[in-house]
Amino acid sequence: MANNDPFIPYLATVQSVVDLTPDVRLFTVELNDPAVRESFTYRPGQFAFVSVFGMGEVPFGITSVAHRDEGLQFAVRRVGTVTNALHEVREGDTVGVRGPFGNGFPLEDYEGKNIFIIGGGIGMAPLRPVISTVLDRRDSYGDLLIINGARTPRDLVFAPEFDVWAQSPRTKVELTVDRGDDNWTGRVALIPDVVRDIKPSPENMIAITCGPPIMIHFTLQALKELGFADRQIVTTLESNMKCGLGKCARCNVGDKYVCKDGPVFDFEQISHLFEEA
Amino acid sequence: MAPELVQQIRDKARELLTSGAVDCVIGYGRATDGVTARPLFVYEPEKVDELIFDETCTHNLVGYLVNRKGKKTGIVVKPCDSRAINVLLNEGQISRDDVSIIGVVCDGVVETGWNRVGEAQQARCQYCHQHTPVVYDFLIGEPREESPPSAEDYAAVAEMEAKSPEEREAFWAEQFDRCCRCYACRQVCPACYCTECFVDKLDPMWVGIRVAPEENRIWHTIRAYHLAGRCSGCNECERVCPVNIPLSLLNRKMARDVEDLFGFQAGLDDKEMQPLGAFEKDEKLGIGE
Amino acid sequence: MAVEGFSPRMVGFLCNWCSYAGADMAGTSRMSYPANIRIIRVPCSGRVDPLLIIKAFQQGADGVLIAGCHPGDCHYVEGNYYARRRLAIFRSLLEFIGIDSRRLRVEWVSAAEGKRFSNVITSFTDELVKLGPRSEVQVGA
Amino acid sequence: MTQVISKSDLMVWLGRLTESHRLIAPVDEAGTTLFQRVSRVEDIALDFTNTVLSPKEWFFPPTETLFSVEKKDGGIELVPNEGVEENVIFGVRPCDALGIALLDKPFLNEPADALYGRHRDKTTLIGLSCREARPECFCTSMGTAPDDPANVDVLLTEVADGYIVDAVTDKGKAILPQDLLKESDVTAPPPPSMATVPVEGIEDAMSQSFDDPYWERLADRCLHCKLCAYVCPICYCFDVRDYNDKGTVQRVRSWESCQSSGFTTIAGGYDRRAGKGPHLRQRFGHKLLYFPREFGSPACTGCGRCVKVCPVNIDVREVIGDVQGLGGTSGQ
Repeated sequence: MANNDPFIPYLATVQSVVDLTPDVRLFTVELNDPAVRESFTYRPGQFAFVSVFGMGEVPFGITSVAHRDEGLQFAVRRVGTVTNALHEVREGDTVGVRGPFGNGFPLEDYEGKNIFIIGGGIGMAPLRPVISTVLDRRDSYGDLLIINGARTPRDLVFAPEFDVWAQSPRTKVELTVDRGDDNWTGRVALIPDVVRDIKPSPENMIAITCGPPIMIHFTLQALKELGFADRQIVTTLESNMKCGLGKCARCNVGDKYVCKDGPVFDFEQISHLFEEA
Repeated sequence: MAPELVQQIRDKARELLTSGAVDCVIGYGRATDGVTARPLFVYEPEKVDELIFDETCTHNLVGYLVNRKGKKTGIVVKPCDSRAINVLLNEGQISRDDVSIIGVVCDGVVETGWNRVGEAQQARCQYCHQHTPVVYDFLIGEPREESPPSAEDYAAVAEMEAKSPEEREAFWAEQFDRCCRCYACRQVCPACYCTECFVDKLDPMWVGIRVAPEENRIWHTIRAYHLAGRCSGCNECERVCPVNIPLSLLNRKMARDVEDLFGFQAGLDDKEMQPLGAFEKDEKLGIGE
Repeated sequence: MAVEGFSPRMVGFLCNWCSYAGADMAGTSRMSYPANIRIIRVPCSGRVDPLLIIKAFQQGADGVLIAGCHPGDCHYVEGNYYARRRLAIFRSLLEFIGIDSRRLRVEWVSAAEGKRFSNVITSFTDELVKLGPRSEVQVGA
Repeated sequence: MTQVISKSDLMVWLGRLTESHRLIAPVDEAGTTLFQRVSRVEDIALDFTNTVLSPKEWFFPPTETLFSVEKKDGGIELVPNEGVEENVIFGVRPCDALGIALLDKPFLNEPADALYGRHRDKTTLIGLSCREARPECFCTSMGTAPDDPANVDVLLTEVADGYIVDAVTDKGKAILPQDLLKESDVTAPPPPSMATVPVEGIEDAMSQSFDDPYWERLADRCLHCKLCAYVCPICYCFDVRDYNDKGTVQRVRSWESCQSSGFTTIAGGYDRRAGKGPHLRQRFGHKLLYFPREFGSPACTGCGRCVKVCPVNIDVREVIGDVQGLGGTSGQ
């Protein structure tokens, strides 16, 4: 990193800001230093801190995939001090980026398996690179089943991409909302109930889930009812963190650090600590 | 304290627990140094004999009641602590029905520290005019005749006021410089129960993250102000301060002003509106006049 | 300690209904008053949390003015009565920690009192000039 | 033969160090002893058992700027905090020296914390053996001793009319005042003894007691203040925020504690560790289980500061004993 100081972010320029939902925006940024840009590689499931100087920095799962060369993307929901400030950022503004951090999804290990993506709300953001990777290497993976839930139809974060996903072979996309609207003809149900309704076979399948803690809690129960083993269920944990380096100790869960041992864990690793995770 | 009075505390605690009137009695037990007291939560009647009471029982246990909202709780209080109960009742933080108060007539507590029992009574006990709890269900000991308030009660405040503004500013700058913002003063205070303290707010960040005298001064000034008319004088904040900031001076200053201007003392009853939550239309306070 | 050419930095919290209108009146009537005040409009003098005052001093203000409706005229009936008590206590606390209480001024200014507003600013400025800049005590080496 | 320095010559040496370095030493202030910058050697408190705050604040200050954001050529530039001075810290007790060595583990673990590393490189530690043990001391149970030279650059041990000077490292040798040292056959007095704490096997005991109701009961009286963490020579949790002051922007790190409310709260308000019991358990879990698993030894030096300052007597020695006796109610 710059000056060998892992606390000093790379400067980056915002290339585009796109509204995804009423409170989620997709930011595409480019690192200013060409050498850094070249060396900045990342895997699906890794995260980075984004700084709005003067307001602070917060970690986000990286929403883009490196191999598509579409720029470094973050889907950010307006929810706190820094994300509010980030929503004020415009094309051409300078932000800071520190990362990439974390382990990411072991996608090579999933090759040949069926992939079951279960995302709630902004929890889809770190799952999108998994979907992108499976779609781009479609022959390497089995069936792809996606359940995406949100509060309302307008809160489905990657709505414009649903058709692209669904057109891919052996792929199914199931959408659900907590509250429909006049145009909504799809499911109005909680994610765990949709899981129970669809009843995917755990045979040769990896379930990857991300969303609000309460959703993960009940989705985990539903998956276990269907016979999924702990190591077949993978999640990416959200945590308060300040450094990403395993030093500030905020994300310490048991003897693990979400920032460097995670954020991706299977439930065999954290089942005992889950109530605390 | 006489052993039979300590026994009365234990008997009352046993009775409350056995009858099911409460599921926990909060009192004092012996600390690991073997000589001072520490807060003790007793859940089983067999354990009431661990309860003690002596001149090292400085802790104000009333703050724990806020954590036990809705749970039936017995509590041992000294007179100063009992005033904090009235403050919490007045502010709707606890319900009188939930607490069984074992009030102890108090002759004062001494300066203590880890493994250290001082000879001298704490300063606050030397100007105390309340040796019998102001609210209780059971009284341990005989009520006392109280001495009248004296001009000496606020001598330390008057001494500080006699200094020049520059001396005062220099004095406090030095005190606040030592503050490491551990917030032990806040955590120990029964009246500091906000779910989010102003000092922890991020947007806007009223008190900067930087531990520096002028930021620390905002913390201490507003802390004292928020306690004006609410501080019951238990002085636990000063006791727990690791760097000996004389917080009692600030709290006493507020207490005296509130008494002088509005004739009010915190926690004497649970009904009277606190002075900063009330007004009189025609009062003269030297503001905007 | 008068300092040559010293122009004090002032923050004014003005109640929306009376004093802000009073300041407006002073402006539209072309009354002159010193321009070194930053005005912050608040719904009521009762809104002025002492935190705002100490924060203003910490951020470098030499003086803080709070102006609201005259007692009895509050738009919210009683906001300024509460303010009066709070500010009495807080001013005394400021004095106690060594911030000269003359640096905190409270005035009741109605919407019709443009002249009074300009007088208040002028006299407060004069007083602050006399008091000189606020210098923070430096601690340690 | 050993080298000794007389008491008056020690003052001469320290006086020289105030000129060549920034000298940090124990100073009495308002009834407390704190490590502070010293410009006059007369201010140094020689007769102290230990300071209220540990010397960690000179490596990992309560607040410190990580970098400043400066405007440059129409853009911005991030300027790291290079303002780290050459320090000598005098009067470091062996327990605190161990604390610094343990602090190195998380901070210098790759990727290393650059600022901490600079403080560490530029600081020389003059240790002082303990003549007496306080009632709360238990360093001998935590892998050090009142006369342990292991983690300092120079160790001084008080004898009748001076100090035995033991240069432990090259860094220490470099600051020795050769002209003031004398050869002597004096021997060091035996170190004070202290009670032992049963730390053997504490990791397993902690692991097995994770779900024990003990923690909830212990937390009943905990105030969740940050005192224990702030006085601890090892507790290193920190917070990072941006600080705007009069037009300048800095990213600042400050001390934080796992006991603080909201420590683990995520955006939206969910707190995975909301209860009092799990909250307090994290402190002991980190010290006695997670840190040892990660770095090989407990995050405790036996300095006893937390025992001394805790307003409600949560005593780590008692906790260790209790946990050893719980017998395990759950596996991990």
